[in-house]
Amino acid sequence: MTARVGVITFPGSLDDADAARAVARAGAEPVPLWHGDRDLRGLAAVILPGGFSYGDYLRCGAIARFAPVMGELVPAARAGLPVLGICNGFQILCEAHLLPGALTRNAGLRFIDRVVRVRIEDTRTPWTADYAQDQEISVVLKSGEGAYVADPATLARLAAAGQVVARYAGANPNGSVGDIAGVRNEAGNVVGLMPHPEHAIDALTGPGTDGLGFFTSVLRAMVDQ
Amino acid sequence: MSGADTVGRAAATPGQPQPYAELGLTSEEYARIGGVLGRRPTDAELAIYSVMWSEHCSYKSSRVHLRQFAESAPPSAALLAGIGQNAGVVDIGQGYAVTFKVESHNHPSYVEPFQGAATGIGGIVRDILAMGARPVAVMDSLRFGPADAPDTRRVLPGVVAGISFYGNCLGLPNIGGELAFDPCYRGNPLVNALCVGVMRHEDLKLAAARGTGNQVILFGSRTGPDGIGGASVLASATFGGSDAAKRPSVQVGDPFMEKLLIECCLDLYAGGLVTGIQDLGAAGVACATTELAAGGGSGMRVDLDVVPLRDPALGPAEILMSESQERMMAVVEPGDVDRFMDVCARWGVLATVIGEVTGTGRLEMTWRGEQVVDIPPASAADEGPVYQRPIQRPAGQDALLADDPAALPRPEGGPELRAALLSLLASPGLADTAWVTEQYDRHVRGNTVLAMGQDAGVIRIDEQTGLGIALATDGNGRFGLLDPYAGAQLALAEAYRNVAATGAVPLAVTNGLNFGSPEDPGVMWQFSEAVRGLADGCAALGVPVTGGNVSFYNQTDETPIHPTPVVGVLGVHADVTRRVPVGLRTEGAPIVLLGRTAAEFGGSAWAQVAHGHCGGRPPQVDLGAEQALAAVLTAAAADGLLEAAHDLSEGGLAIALAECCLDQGLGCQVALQGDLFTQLFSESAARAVVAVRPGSERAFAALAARHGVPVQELGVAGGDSLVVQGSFDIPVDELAAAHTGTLPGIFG
Amino acid sequence: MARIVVDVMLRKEIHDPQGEAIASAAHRLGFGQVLGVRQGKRFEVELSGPADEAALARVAELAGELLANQVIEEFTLHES
Amino acid sequence: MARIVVDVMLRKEIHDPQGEAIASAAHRLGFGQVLGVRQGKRFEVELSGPADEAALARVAELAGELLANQVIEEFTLHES
Ligand SMILES: Nc1ncnc2c1ncn2[C@@H]1O[C@H](COP(=O)(O)OP(=O)(O)O)[C@@H](O)[C@H]1O
Ligand SMILES: [Mg+2]
Repeated sequence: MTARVGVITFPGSLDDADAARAVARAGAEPVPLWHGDRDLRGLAAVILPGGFSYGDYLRCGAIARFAPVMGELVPAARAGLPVLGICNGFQILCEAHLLPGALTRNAGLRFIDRVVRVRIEDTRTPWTADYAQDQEISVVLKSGEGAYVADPATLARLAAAGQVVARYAGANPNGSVGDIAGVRNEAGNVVGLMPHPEHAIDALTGPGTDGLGFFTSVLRAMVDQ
Repeated sequence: MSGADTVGRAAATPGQPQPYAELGLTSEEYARIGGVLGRRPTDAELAIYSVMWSEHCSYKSSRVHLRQFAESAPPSAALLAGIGQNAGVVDIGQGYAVTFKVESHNHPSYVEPFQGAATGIGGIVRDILAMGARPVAVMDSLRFGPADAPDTRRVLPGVVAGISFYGNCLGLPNIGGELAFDPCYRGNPLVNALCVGVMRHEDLKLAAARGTGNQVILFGSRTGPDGIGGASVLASATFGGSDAAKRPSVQVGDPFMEKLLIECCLDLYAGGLVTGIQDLGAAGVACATTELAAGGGSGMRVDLDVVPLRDPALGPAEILMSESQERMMAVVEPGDVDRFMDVCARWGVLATVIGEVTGTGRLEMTWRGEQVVDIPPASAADEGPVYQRPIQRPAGQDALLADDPAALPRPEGGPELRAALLSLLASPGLADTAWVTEQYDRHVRGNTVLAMGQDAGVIRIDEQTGLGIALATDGNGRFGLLDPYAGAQLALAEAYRNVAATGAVPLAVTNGLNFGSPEDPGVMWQFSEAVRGLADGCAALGVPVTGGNVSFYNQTDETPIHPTPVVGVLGVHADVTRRVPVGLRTEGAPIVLLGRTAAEFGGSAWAQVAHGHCGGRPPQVDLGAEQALAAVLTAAAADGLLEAAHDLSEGGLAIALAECCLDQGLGCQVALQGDLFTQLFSESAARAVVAVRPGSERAFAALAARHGVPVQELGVAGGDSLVVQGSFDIPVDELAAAHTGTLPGIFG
Repeated sequence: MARIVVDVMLRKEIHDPQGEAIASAAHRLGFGQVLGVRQGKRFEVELSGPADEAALARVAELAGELLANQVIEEFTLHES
Repeated sequence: MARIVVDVMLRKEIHDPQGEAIASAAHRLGFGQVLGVRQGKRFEVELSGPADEAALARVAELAGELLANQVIEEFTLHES
C-alpha cells in the first residue's frame, strides 16, 4: 500500500491541486480532505496548501483555523502527525498556535510572485530529511503577507532550538525577521513554509525540481516508521 | 407617493412624465418603448430598457460594423460557439474546447482604480464561467497617461493592486498582458482584462431559458445598491427621495465569493443540474432575465420580492439595475432544484428560486404582489435601436500622415546608437514590467508553461498529452491613430506572431475596441476603419473573431484617446514541452533574423521616446508574410530546431535582442548590414529573431526557404555583453540596470 | 506631542464582504447574537506640537487626502 | 440592539510597515510634522440585545478569539 498524504481544501484554497500533484510525483497517494471533515481517515501526513482561505479576510488563516477539520488536525499534530503548511497553510498553522509567531504584510506592501533562493537549515523534520544541511534551493514565493514576525523571546527560543527550518538565502524579499522562510514546532513534525515547494517539481512549470524533496522526505519518513 | 409604478397604473396614467433622458434614452427611444408596449413603461420597465438599450449592452453604435466579423469570417471548423454568446468557444482537439474573451473596465478603473480593475477581472471570469468552462488563466492589457503624471501615479498602482487582489484570490494565473503609456490616456486609462476557460465539448452551456415550468435561480451575493446611479435617478424622480440619489456607482468585489461561485458552478455543471445559465454583469437582474428569456424564446415570471437584498430599501427598478458583483442566474428543471440547492449549500453559496419559465413569451415581474413588468423580452435584449452613426475622416488625417519621421534627427555612430538603445530600453513603455507583474500569481494551478516576459502566455491543458494553449494580446494606439485600418491589422499581426513565436498554431481571435465618442464622426471613422481592418485581417490569416467588447466614450472633453483595438489571439500547442522561450541559453547558438527590414518609423517607439513624435505611416502590413513567418516558427518549434524565438515589435531588433539577452543573462555578438539605425530600430512587421539549436542550422534554413521567409544570419549567442560588431557593446548588467530601474523609480 | 486617531470606515451603502465573512465566522463559532460586523481601519497619527485645533485640522486634511479613499470610505477623528 | 467597537492595533514591539509607508507618504505630501503613524483595524460589531456588561464580555471573547491575533496584536473595546 502506498503512503497516503492528505491535502486539505478550505473554501478559498488554491494550491491544493498542486500540492496533490507534488505528493503524487513523489510517489505517495494524495487524499483530498474537506474543511468540513471531522475525520483524518488514518492519513499518515497532512498538507495545508496555499491560497486565500476565506478570502484572507480579517487576517490570513484567521477564519480557516476554526474549520471543523482543524478540530481533528490540531490534536493529531500535537500527537506527532507530520503536518506541512505552505503559505496560507503556514498562516493557518500560526493562527492555530501549532507554530510560533505570525505572518504579516510584506515590507514592500505588495504581493510578490518571485523565484527565491532558500537555505534548508534543519533537515531533521519529516519534511526536510531528503535535503542536505544548508542546501540552497530555488522555489517560488508568492504572497502578500509573508513577513514572519515573532517577539524577541520567541525568536531566541527558535534559534536556540534550531526550529528555523529555512531562511531566504538572497535578498530578503518580504521583511521576514532573520530572513525566516519556514519554522517548525518543538517536536519537529509540524512545519510551516512561506515559499511553495509544490511549484518547483517540474522544470516545465516552475523553476526546477528543488521542491520535490519536501514530498519525498515525508514519504520516506512514513515508510521508515 | 407610495407603492410601485405598476403595469395597471402605467396604462392608466399615459401622460406621467418619466426621467428617460436622465437614464440615457433619447425621446425617440422612449417613444419606441411606448410603441412596443402599447402604453408608457412602468419605472421598472423603463429601468430595463434604459440599461438594455445602453451603448454598453446593446452595441447600438457598433453593431452595424461588428457584423463584418461574422460575415467575412474565414470558414473554421474549430468554432463551436461564436459572436453573440457570452464568449466564443473554440475546439482545440482531444475533446477539449476553449473559451476566451476580452472585456474593458476603463471608466470604473479611473473612478476607483482598485475596485474598478478588480471587478473587471470578476466580470470577465463570470462570462467565461457562464459558458460551462473552468476559468484557467487571466491576462490584463493596461494603458495609462505618462508614467510620471500624477494621475498615473494614482491610478496605476490601484489598478494593478486590484487585478492582483482579485485574480490571485480566484487562483487564476495571470499569464501576460500589456503595459503602455501615452499622453492620450491621461484621464482615460484603458483596463482590458482577458479570461480563458477550458471545458469538454459536451459541457458547453448557453444563456437560454427553455422548458415551461423550469425554475429560475439567482445565486451568489445578495443584491445591494451597487452601481445603480441610473436607477437612483428613477427612484428619486419617482419617490422624491434624496437618499437614493447619493447611491454609489462603485461596486466592491468579493473575490472569495467568486471563487466559491466558480467551484459551485462547476459542481452544478458536473451534476447536470443546469439547463441554461447567465452571469450577472452590467445591468444585473434586468439583463440576465431578459437575455435568458429572449435566448430561449420563452416567457419568464419573476418575483422580485424574494431576491435576497443587502439593503431592504431597494425598490424594483433598483433591484433590476443593481450591479452587485458575484451573482449568477440559472435555469433548472423542477426535479433538480433540491440537488441544486445542496450543491450551493456545500459551497456556502446563497441560492434562491426567483421565478420560472413560462410559455407566454412575456417577461413578467411582480413586486409586493403587483405586476411591475410585462414586456416581450426580445424587445429589450435583441431588438434595441441600431444606429448608423455619421462617419467622417478627420480633417487632420492627411497632415498626420505627411508628418514623416524621416525628417527627425537620428543617432549616428556607435555611442549615439548605444545611448538610443539604452534610453528606449529604459522608457516606461519598454522597461521591465516586474513592478507590475510580480504582483500577479503566475504559478497557481501548476500549468503555467510560459508567462510574463515571454511572447505569449502558455498553459498546459492536459497533463498526459501535453496539449496546451498560447495567448497574446496586443494593440498599438499610435499605429491606430495614423491609420486605424492598418493599426488594427498590425495589432492582430503582432498577437498572431507572438503566439506563433512560442511554437503555437494560431486559431482564433478576441478583441477589445477602445475608442472615443461614437457621436464624433471622426471617431466613428476610426472605429469603422479598425473593424474593417480587423475583419479583413482575420479573413486573410484564417483566424475567426469569436467575440469581444466595445468601449466608447474614452475621451476627455473633445479629445478622444488614440483608437486602440486590443487584439487577443489564441493558439494551440500539440505538446507544450516543445514551447520556445524568449531567452538565449547556449553559447554559440546561431542567431537569425527572419523577415524583411525597411526604414519604417511612423508611430515607432523610437520616434515617440526620442522626439515625442507620432506621424507618418505605420509599418506596412503583409499578412502573407505573417502567415509564412508563423508557419516557419511553428514548424521549427515542433521539430525542435529552436532554442529561443522572439518577435520584433516596438523598438525593433534592438529591443528584441536586448530582451533575448536579459531573459537568462546571456549576451550575443551580431553583425548588421546596411544602415545600422534602420536595422536596429525600424518596426517593420512580420519579423522575428531566433536562436537555432546548434546542429539544426541546415534544417532550419531549408524550412525558411521552403516558406519563402527571408533569413539574415546575425551572429551567435554568448558572452556577457550585447555586441553590435563595429559599432558598440553593452554589458548585460548595464542593459539590466537600464531595463529594471524605471518603474520602481517611479512607483516605489 | 499630539496623538490623533483617525477612524476610517466604508460608507454605509458600500458592500463590505470582509465584514460579512467575519460575521458568519462569528456565527459558526457560536456567537449567534452577532447581527453584523463592519471592518474599517484605525490610524494613530503622532504629530509634533500641541494637540490643538490646528493639529486636528491638519490631520483631517491628511485623512482626506491619504488615509481614506473618499470614493468609498468616510473618516472621523478624535484625540487619543 | 448594541453596537460595540473593537479597536485592534499591532503590539508596540511589532514592526508596522504600513504605518511607516503612510508616514513617509505624509512627509512627501508636505505633512512634515507627522512623527509616526500606526495602522490598525476597527470593527463595528452589532449585537442583538442590550449594550450591557454581558454583551461587552461576549464581544471581548470574540475579539480575543477571532478579531485579534494576540501573538502580535492587542485590542480594546468600547460602545459606539
Ligand atoms: N469588438 C467585438 N468583437 C466581436 N464581438 C464582440 C465585440 N464586442 C462585443 N462583441 C460580442 O457581442 C456580444 C455581447 O457582448 P457583451 O454584451 O459584452 O457580452 P456580455 O454581456 O456577456 O459581456 C458578445 O458575444 C461579444 O463577444
Ligand atoms: Mg455575459
